[in-house]
Amino acid sequence: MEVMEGVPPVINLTEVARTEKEEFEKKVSELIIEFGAENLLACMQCGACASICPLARVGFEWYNKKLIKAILIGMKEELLDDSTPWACVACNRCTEICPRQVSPFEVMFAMRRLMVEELAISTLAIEGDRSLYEHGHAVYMTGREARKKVGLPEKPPTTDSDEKALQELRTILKNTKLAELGLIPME
Amino acid sequence: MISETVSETLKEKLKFGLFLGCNIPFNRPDVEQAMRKIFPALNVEIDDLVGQSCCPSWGTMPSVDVVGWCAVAARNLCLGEEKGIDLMAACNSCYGSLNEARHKMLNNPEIMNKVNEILAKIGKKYEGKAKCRHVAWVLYRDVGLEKIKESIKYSLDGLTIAVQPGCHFLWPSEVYPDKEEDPFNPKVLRELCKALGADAPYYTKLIDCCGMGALRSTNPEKSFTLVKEKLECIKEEIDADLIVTTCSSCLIQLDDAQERLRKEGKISFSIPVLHYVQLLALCMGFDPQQVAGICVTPRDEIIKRILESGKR
Amino acid sequence: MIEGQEEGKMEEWEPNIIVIACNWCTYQAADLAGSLRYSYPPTVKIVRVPCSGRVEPEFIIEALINGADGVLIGGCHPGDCHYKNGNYKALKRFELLKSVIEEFGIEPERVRLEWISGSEGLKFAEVMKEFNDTIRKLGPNPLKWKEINSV
Amino acid sequence: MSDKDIRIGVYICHCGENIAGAVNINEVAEFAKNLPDVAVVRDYLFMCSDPGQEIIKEDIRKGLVNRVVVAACTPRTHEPIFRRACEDAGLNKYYFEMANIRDQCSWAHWHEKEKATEKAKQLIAAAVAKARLLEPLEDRYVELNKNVMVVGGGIAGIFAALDLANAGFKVYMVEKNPSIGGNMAKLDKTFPTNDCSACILTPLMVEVANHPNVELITYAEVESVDGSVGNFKVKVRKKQTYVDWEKCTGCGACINACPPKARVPDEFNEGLSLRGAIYIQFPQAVPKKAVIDPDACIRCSGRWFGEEPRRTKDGKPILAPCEKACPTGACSRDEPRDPNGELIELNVGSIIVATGYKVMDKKQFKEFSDSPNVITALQMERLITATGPTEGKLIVPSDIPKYLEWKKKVEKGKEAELEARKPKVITFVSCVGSRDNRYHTYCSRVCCMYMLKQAMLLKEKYPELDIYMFFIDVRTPGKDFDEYYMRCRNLGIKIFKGKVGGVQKLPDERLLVKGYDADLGKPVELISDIVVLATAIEPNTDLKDLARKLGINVGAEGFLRERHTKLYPVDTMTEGIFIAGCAQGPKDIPDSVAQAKAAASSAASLLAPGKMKVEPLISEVNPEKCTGCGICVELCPYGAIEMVEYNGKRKSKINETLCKGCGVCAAACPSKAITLHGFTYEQVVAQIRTIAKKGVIEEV
Amino acid sequence: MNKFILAWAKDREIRKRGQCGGFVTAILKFMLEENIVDYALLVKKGSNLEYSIFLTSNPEDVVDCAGSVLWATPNIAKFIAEYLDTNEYKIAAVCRPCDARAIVELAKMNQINIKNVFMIGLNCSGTFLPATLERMFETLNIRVEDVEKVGIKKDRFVVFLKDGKVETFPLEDLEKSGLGRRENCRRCEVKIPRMCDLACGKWGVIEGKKTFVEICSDRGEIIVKKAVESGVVEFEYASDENVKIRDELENFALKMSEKWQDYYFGQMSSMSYEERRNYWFGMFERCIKCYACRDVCAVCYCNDCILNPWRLLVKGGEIPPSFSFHITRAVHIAQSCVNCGQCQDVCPVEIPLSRIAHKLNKTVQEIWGYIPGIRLDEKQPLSRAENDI
Repeated sequence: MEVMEGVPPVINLTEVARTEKEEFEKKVSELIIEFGAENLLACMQCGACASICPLARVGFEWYNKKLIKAILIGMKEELLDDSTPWACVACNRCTEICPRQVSPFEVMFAMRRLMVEELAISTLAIEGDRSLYEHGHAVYMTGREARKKVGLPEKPPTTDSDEKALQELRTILKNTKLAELGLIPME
Repeated sequence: MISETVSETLKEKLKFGLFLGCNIPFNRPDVEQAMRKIFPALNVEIDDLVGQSCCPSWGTMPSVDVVGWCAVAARNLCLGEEKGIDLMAACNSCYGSLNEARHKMLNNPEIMNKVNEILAKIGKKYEGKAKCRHVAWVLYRDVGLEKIKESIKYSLDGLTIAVQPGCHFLWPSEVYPDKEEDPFNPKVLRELCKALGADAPYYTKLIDCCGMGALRSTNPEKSFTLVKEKLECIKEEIDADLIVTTCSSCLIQLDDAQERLRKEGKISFSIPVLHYVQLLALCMGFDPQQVAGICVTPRDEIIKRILESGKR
Repeated sequence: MIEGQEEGKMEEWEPNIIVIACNWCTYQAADLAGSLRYSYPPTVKIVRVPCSGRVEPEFIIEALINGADGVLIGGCHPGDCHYKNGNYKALKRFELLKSVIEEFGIEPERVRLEWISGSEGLKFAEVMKEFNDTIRKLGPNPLKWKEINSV
Repeated sequence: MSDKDIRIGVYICHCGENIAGAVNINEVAEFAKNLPDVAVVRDYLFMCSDPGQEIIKEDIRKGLVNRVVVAACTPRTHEPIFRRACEDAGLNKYYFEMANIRDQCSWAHWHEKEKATEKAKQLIAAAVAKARLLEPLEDRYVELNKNVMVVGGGIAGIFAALDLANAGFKVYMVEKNPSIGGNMAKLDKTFPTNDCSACILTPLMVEVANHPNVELITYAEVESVDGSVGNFKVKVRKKQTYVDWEKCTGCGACINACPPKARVPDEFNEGLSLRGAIYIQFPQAVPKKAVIDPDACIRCSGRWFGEEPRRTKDGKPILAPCEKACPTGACSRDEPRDPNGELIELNVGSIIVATGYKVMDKKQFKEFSDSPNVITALQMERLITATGPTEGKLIVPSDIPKYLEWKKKVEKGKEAELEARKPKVITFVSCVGSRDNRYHTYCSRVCCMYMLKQAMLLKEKYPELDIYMFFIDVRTPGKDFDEYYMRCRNLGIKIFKGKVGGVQKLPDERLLVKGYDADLGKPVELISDIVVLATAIEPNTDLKDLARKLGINVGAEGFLRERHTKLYPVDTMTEGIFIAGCAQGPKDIPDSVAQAKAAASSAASLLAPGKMKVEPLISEVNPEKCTGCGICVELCPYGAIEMVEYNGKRKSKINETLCKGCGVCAAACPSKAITLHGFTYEQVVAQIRTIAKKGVIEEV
Repeated sequence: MNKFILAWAKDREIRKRGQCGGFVTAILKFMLEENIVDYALLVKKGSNLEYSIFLTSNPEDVVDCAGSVLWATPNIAKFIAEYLDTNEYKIAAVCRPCDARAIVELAKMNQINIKNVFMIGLNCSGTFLPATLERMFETLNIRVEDVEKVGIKKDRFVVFLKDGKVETFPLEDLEKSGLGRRENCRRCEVKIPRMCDLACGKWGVIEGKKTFVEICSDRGEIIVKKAVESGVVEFEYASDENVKIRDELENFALKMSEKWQDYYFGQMSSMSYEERRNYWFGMFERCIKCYACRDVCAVCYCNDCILNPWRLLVKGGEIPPSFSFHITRAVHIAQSCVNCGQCQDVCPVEIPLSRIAHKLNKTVQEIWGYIPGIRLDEKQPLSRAENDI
């Protein structure tokens, strides 16, 4: 996924508003709120979140503060094309310090959820989900040798070694949005 | 048992469900082994929580759907709740994801209901009792520093440790069962290290993110610039002998990235990295191969030093 | 006298400047300049009067005769006088005094009238610097020199 | 040496480090010890502190000193404190003199410590030189008239008047418009509670008008003010209304009769609509009386006041339409009327000035285009209020004429379709003329809040509206205000940090707004139906004139200047005159009210005792020296000097209740027969000589 | 009545003794006789170059004082202010322009009640100090005893000898050699005293012994009318020709003054500040602080002058006094100085005091447009309260 460095040189708010109204069913801000960032509108763009955001620090374009602003304006297309939310380390330091309890982290993740719903993500981003479904582990390596080396049984006592539990997990996943979206093949 | 207060936990024998997550069992099983060694020795019973799964990690269900995230987490929590015990994780991400999910469920009945609707399909119900504890907090609060001091065979006198509590050890503090008095100047890990005889001073970037996780998978270059800043700070400010973390992600990032940065000529030092449970296991005299055998940045020298000069 | 010597002497010499300031504007401006830490030459010393209209020509004459190198009268801006129009009256007296001393051969630049309001701390400092420079260029008060020479 | 037994105590304050940090206290103290008549020199960390004052008092009590010189900060703030200390210890408090070695020495010359020390010595020497010539003075008392004039009938004036009237003072309320109410009457709702402005204001207007202790003098302006605290003599000119207010019932019949040709922009609707030459300021006016604007009147009957009416062929007089319409004969043009109105003389003890503000006209801001759809916020207020030109119906201002036409038809019972355009997008622009060196450097303080209010009212009423707001930054200080801002954000109003630099008209009367978004760091553009400019609050045009008449000061920004920003915020430099509301500076309604009540209580506490202590620092004539030339009489700004018979000769005499102590007379007297106590010729000259001689005190 | 008349005394005796038909004498006598005034104040010629101020209530005495005396420089204004209570008595005073101006200035300062002072002004083109006159006669080889009277006719100094001979000399030449009129007279800018009630002189009279009278006030007109009605005075209206000639002569005199002003003031202005200091301080070093300049000053009026030693400004016993003596005095008189020249006349050490006072007054005139002693209703600049800058 390409990181989109930049915003159009001039933001045409009328066009943004028109697109938002005419081309989408819902406003971006409404969607983001629905996807979990309930306090989105309270943001006053103070920038505290950006001051400690690792993404802002290493130079991502749409870090928390700017992402929120773009959402508030109603920009959608530009945001769907960008990968910044997927770089969020979920460190949640922003949540800790946000004076308006907006939880910028939640906005980032709501944006991810929106992108997922719009299928505006690369297949790599859904690898974790596939792995979760298949093995019960997002990070799954065979790694058996290492376990043996340190004196542990080859398989940990997780879904990895417990078929019934894996089926339970799959049942759960099948009842979530993940299944609705059809992002990954589920039997 | 599921405890609300420390005094309650002291009444009975300590027992926790050992929540492994993904990185530890598959990537750093020596951390798992370390836990399996130290806790019984500290008179803490551990339950395997057979059938546990991914917490779920940030890139998976939390990025898709809040209810789905909570449902997966709830199933894991149920494994403890059913046995009347709390979970215990050595991975900050697991600690964060599970507790944040729990926090959402507890504060939003709608989510809780939806989750239980899903759980019902596998015959489970989460009541919100069981939570996930962090190994560091269990050691600090439940086991206690005194007991740790008593149990060690090797002391770390003269060693300087750079601690890395990791983000999900600290914030959002609201969601966690245990809270640092000042999350911006965390003490727990430093205290734990000091209990082993080491010096664990403050350094400027102590609370800064290591750059692991999504950032590293999305843009490794940017991820490494972040970790490089942190490593340099550790080197310059306190010239640490080793880095100790309580997070498996931080462990991997600091350990892996260091080697890579060194190969690229971006740094010229090498500081071994250990999870705190590994360090404790070493001090307690367990087999280094088993409890600290997997690393990228070499640990041999530091282990040798601990075992040779630290004998009490 | 050799030129160089005179110059050397001049460098040591510091002007002695008396500011007669009205209580409501220029005195306040001087206070403000101080509290904002605007510095100006320490050669400037202020005598407080209620109004620039209180200033008698004799005050200026006394200052000059007794050795002051420069005298500045500070009042409120026209229209702002606390006592309605004392500053206008001050201005007339000042103009007369100035022409008198000029006629007697004292540089009129040695006396100056400025309107500095209570909020013009910066202006106060700037005017003082400027006036100090003017006086420095003019050199010591010739009256003083004359008196000393005649002793 | 002087004959008198003078023992001067010199007290040098360190002011913590403020003085001691630049001035070598020991050196200065040593110097002071050698000054003539100096008996005691002491220094202390904070001379003004309790223990510091105690040092002085102790020395006085022990008889060590009988003149006090304190070298510390500025006498403007601290002279009263030390004077009181002297008095407490039994010394006449005018045996006190101060040397300002902080504000005018250590602070100003912080980096030239030696020179600062040298200057401090000279300043102290000058103070000692003056102290040697100090004279004991006795405070005096003046009788106070207990009436108060409140200038301005806006919310501040109303509250000031009510508080005073309730306390039993007679209040004259002078208002330049036909009705009281001020700018607040124009507002729709008020922040932060969004309660209806009229609902909270009109009862107060009625209350003040009906109060037995209040006399309303509306449509009147202050012409001149003489005298001083306790005894102001005010002349108020009541403008000619051309309507007999005794007869006018405010029925409004005349208003509709006034022909369309005589219509001019309605001030109350901020020019959004027209009013006739005869008009009632607004429907809720108090007093509700009509006035004729002589400039607008087209004399449609060919007749003016006092002129014979023209007659029809059968000899019937042709009356003006308003005259004809009036059921009570209040508009009759039979009698001549003096265009200068009437001069009313008032005697009051205190004056409260609450003349309010005006908002800047948008005309000066060329960058925002001349489109009628670019309006000021006060116009927006009229546009959204139910009492406004459109009865609160939101249409683009350029279509108001259409609306008014439509309304006329509907009123006449005709069917008609209103074709006015309803706005879909409204843009607010903050800091228009405020925080702008070209216009006003200050922040107008209420704009952020009222913009948020208008946006909120609009958005709540018309949720489909797109509202964009551009702020340099949002200033919502204090209780409840940021919460208000939060509410606004939560309504989905789009807020931008960044200023609009241009508005350009589109061919269809819509507007292209060019702004900047500091958050995204990009210029932004949008098309808006209405642009609302939060134009700066500025002083009324005639405020300077009024201030001059009152003898109070106006700041560089044009608002009335308070005596002290922090400690005397409603006092002026002229005793007995207080200020409140926006005449003092931009502020919101609660602040205006608070200030009004503060001004009222200041006036009340000043007048209540019936007499007042006045500093004796005034002028006095020595009749022996006076030659009776009378120069002083004309020069005295307060008319305090008159010529009286003394030993068969004409001599001047100063009325001590009128004298303010400016000293103009003393300076003008050629034989120096007039002494200004506290700043006598001898005292000032002693200071000047001492400084001229660089700190050497000359024996006289 | 027309403003300009030519008038003469009806009484033959007076007509003979009076300079120009005895109009002034007749009027004064008439006013005393009719009790219009209590006193007449005039100048009486003594023997040779002597003269005295003469105050009388006896109408007959007036006739003795007929004729103008050009070496008389009486300080009329000062005399009135100092010695006469104008609130008590009505006075008719014969004044030269500078006297009249000083009276007007003092009236503004409430020192003279001008309502009770009837001013009969004499046109003046200058006066002589007796000492200078003596030296002039010496130079011109004229015996003082032979001189009947002196006069100035345009640019000529005229000596009327007792034997009836008249000799004239060029005035300018005399003055350039340090003789001639008093210095202040040379610079004088008011030749016809129009601030008086009547301005009288011979200018404009073409033939016969008549006085050209400009009636400058209502009461002046009343007096003349009464005198005519009573048959004391006869008159004819001045023709255009009379007026033209008078104007020409006045202008000629003013031009001459202008030249002298240019000369003196030009000299002063051309000096650098240092030269001025050296000049004036050199002068002031001579000062013996006799206070004569102050005492004689026509526009000074304080009871207790601040230059008195007990008034702090000037130290007692210090000679020469501090310069503040002179500067202060200059400041005090600058706006009212009428250039009467008294200060300079009396200075024992010959400091050209009137020169600087006059120059300063010119500055006042430039800044505020105020000319002292011209209009009674015009206050001095420093006594005005209006806010003009």
